[in-house]
Amino acid sequence: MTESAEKIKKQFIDKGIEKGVEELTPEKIEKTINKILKSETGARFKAYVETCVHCGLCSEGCHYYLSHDKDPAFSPAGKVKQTIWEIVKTKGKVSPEFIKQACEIAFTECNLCKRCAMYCPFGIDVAYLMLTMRRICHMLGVVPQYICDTAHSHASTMNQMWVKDDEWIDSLIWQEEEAREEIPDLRIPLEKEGADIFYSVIGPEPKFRAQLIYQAAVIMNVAGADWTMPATPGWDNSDMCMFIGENEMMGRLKKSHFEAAMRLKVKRIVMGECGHAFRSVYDMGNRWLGWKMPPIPVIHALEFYHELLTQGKIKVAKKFDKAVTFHDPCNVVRGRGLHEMGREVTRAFTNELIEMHPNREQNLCCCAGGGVINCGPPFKMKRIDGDRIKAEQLFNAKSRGASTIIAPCHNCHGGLEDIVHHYGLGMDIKFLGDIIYECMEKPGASEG
Amino acid sequence: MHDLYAFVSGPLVWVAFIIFFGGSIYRLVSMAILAKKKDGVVFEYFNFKYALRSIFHWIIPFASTNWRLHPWMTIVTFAFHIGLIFTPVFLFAHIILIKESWDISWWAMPDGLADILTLVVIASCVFFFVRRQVLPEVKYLTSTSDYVILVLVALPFITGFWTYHQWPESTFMGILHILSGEVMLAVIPFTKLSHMLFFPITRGYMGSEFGGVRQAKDW
Amino acid sequence: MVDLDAWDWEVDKRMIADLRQWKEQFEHIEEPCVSPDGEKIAAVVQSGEMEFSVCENGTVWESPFDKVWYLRYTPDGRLVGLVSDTGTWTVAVDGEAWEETYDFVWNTQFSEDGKNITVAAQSGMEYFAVTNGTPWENKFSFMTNLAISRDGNHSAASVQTISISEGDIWSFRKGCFSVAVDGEPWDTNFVNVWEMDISADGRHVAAEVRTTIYDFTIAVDGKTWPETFQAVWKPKFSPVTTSVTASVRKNGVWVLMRDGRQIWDRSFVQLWHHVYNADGTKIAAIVAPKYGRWTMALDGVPWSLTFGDLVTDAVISADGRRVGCVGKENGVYFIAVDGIRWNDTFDMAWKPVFSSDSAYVAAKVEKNGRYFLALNGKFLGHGFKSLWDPVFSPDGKKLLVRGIEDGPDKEQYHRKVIKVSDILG
Amino acid sequence: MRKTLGLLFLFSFLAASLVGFSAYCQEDISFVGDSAFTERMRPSVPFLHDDHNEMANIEDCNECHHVWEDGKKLEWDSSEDKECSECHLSQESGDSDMDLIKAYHNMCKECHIGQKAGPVQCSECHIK
Repeated sequence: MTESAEKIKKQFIDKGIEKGVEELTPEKIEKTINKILKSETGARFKAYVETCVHCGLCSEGCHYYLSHDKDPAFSPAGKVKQTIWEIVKTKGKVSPEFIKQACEIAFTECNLCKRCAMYCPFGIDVAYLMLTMRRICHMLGVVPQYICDTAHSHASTMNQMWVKDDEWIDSLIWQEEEAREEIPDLRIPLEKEGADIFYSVIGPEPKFRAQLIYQAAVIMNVAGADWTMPATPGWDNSDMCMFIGENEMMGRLKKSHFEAAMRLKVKRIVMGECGHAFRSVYDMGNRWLGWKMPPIPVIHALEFYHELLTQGKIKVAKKFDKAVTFHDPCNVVRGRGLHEMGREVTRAFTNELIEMHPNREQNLCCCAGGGVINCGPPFKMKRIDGDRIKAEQLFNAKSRGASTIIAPCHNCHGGLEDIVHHYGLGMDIKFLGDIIYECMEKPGASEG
Repeated sequence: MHDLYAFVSGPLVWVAFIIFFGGSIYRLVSMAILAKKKDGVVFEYFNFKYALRSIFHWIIPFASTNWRLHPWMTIVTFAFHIGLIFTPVFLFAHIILIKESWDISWWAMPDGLADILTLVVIASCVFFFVRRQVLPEVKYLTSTSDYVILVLVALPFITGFWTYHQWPESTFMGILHILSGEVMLAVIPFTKLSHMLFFPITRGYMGSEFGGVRQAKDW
Repeated sequence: MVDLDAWDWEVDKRMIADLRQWKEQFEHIEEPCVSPDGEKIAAVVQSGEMEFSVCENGTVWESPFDKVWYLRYTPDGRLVGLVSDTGTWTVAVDGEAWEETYDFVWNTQFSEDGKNITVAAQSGMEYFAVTNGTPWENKFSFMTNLAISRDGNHSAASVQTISISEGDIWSFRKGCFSVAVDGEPWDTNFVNVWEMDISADGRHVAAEVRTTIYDFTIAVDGKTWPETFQAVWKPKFSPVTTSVTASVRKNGVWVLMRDGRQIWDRSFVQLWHHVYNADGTKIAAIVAPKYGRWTMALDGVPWSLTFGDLVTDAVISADGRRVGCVGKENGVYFIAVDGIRWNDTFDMAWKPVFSSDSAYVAAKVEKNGRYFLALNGKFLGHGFKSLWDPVFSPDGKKLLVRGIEDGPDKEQYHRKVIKVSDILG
Repeated sequence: MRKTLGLLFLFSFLAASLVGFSAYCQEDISFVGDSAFTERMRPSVPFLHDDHNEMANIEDCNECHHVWEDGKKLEWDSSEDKECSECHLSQESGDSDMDLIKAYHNMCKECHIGQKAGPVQCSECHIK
């Protein structure tokens, strides 16, 4: 019954995992696992492992399971069985080969999207268990190469993309210049102490998607927001360390981010359309540091756009002319309930919103989040194969007229692009900010 | 036979109840202590309003998406759990035994209803058994202990039904009924049956995180 | 240190500039900054099409630039901006650009007396620090966490000493980073090097490092403490000796250590930003005695007053007797001193300032978009459009107030010296 | 697979047993009865008074037909002229049906267990 799963697994080779496994010995594995289980896991882990009655009801919650013709090895509990149950049962006496498999499962067969927590009658948090497995893999030095490199970038530069301190500032100055062509008095205020808003983004924005910083600057300026961005590390809210179980570094990153905002004496942090970063600042990193909730309110772009729209700070100049569908990212919908706000803004700026099904909290994952897309090219096809169901869901929306997907999350964006391309769906993918930028009134803009 | 009856219906009942209640309290308290020590977040974010909101959506048939996705499983599992809890608690024969021992009693259901519920429980066990055999995603997760648990749960109902209807060897079945009931009660805190104790906590915690922090639904 | 006695401490109020005029004069003006002594106010202004300059007390710098940013006053009152012309960058001091130019400069830092100016710089994709126009001899492929000594004669930073190609996670783990002090890297390489501190005499450097991806510790002049930890925060030198203190995470909780030995007898859920008093005999720190509750601890003893949202801006008086901070609870800010929360709530509060004899404590606070002064728990009702941190006179009896007052037709920056006793009555 | 087969067998055996047998009857019996029992939840209990007493070696009527006063059983008094429910379901005592049943059960079962003789389980007395 696991044949199909086995077959898929053998296709992928990751040097980070392979080389890491080479250096393992059964003794090291046993010692590390027991150390983690003893010192870092507690009641939640125990209750989740012991309470599961093996009913299989979580299965339908998982897009990997649905996409692999209901292969039980891809069900949430099925993945826990192949990882956590086994190490608990054997008290850590597992082989390096087992760790290799477990690593691949935990890192590339679960997006930590927590949809299954809404399918398990007991609310067992499989994402937590998978993260625990990832933590063990990290402590064993067995981590997929690409995401591991990203974590190293975080550790060295406090951002995800090895962006150096000057490159960050330079790209902001450059975007400010560019945007001044359109809106002459536009500013990207750097290091403005006492501003209302600290705007933070993820590493890939200055590196690959500078246009998003440009758009955000335009929206901020049009809305008359009192905002700033830091000229120091701490500007990046993203966090791959969280996803490899490198909690110590997650804490350092979030400290750097929050302290940059605290140093600038802002009232709140507004962040771009990123999902995992929101999770990191909202209920993961802050907790590791001892902050029960973020010390400074963190407003995700969806909520911010909604605020600007309802307060009349941005106005609709024209409606987006294509029918759109709205993809609910796990980390800001299941993670923060922003689905209605996102829809209200979408409806305001578009003529037609065609719902995909399921939607809102029930939406199917993009298969890119949870660090999976960050595991890089070796696992690209695994992501695409693992989300055939998403292609079907999108195709269904397309068949009812939707031609543009609004995906207000970077990872969703990347994941959906691959899916749309591979399955030949022929749909556009946009950030909500793209649509707002395109369709809003820009009073100060120069003609052209 | 008299000594055996006296033993299983006397001291063993005490033993079973002490293990059940003591074990349950032990499991809950030790889990709470462990949580206090190593999972402080559970207490920090537990929120009764949202915990109950979530629990209600899961203890009402078809109130959660997943219950609606699996109508047969939903019907059976609710019928099963209702039968499993209501039958022994409101069975006249049990109540009169308690009345005889401790002079307390409560409402008893008609025997006919108890008969039906018993059959429902037994049939549900058969359903679960077949489900474990037939559905790949369940079979994949199933271990021997899951079948043992199923037998442990079914046995008191089968033997109870048997002795009530006075089929052959009903005296022996009567003893077996008492014994199997006691075994089942006693193992609840220490086996997968402990999901009875932890359901409100795990579901409630997830409900609290979803409702209180994430401001989203979890059903 | 800057000689505060030299400042004008006569009690009076003087208008230094009317920003309304500036706004008429220039297309665009950025948020102003003021000199420590309050005598000058300056802002980046747009002086023409894609042309920027700086206006100080109404006078514009002689030559404009393509871009000016990060305009700041040195402690001794010189005006420093990062400027670019024809694609190169440098530092301009009072309108005079350094002769040397770079591909980029940032992270301006001043010595305590303001004499030395250090920036991080990049040229030809090589990184180094520059002090008063003199760059480090050695350049690095990567540099961050620039720190300078109190006298500004020494600078240090985390640098990459071994280049690795992207994705080479194995070389990374062997250690490719170190600390460069005045451009000279330590002999030892580490997996990572983060924030650092330079001793008062400028001769020693302590840094947060990790020796493997799992082991964190403090390295002083390249030598690590004997023990490694689950995490560490920025080390600090005593202001008078060469001993180093840092908070470290051990067994899931944080403790304070000096030279590798625990000094406070209790642990905390969090412990960071420890501060020394002037003679180094007292240490205060921001701590979380339990999850989600924040406060200050003096010599290891936390206040009973705690805040739920955050505690920031830890400050200890020079004599070490008094401790203050900014705290936030349920979304509103407070000033707290010696374990007592001031009555008023604020939308924002700045780091409290102690007088030299620690008898008085003042702070800038914000309420409903206006800025105010608060002194010894008393909230002064006069609101400003902008306000800078209050400064006590050396004898602690007077307070320098630097603020912009506005009305329907004015926006004036005033320098005002007031008697503390007049406010407190 | 073997385990599963075994379990399957056990289940089918139990299921077959449920339907395979029927109750049996006895002839010439009289029953324990009390006019207070109007609705019967269980079949009446067959009871041959003289045979029982002979077998159980009971000579004193008040061994069963007791009279209690002030918490003490009266040694020389007996109550064979009364129905059990006259005391055990009297207005003053406020007893319920349950208490009457309890009285019967305790009377029979305590003795039987003590003597290690006679029926004790539900199905042994309430024969269908």
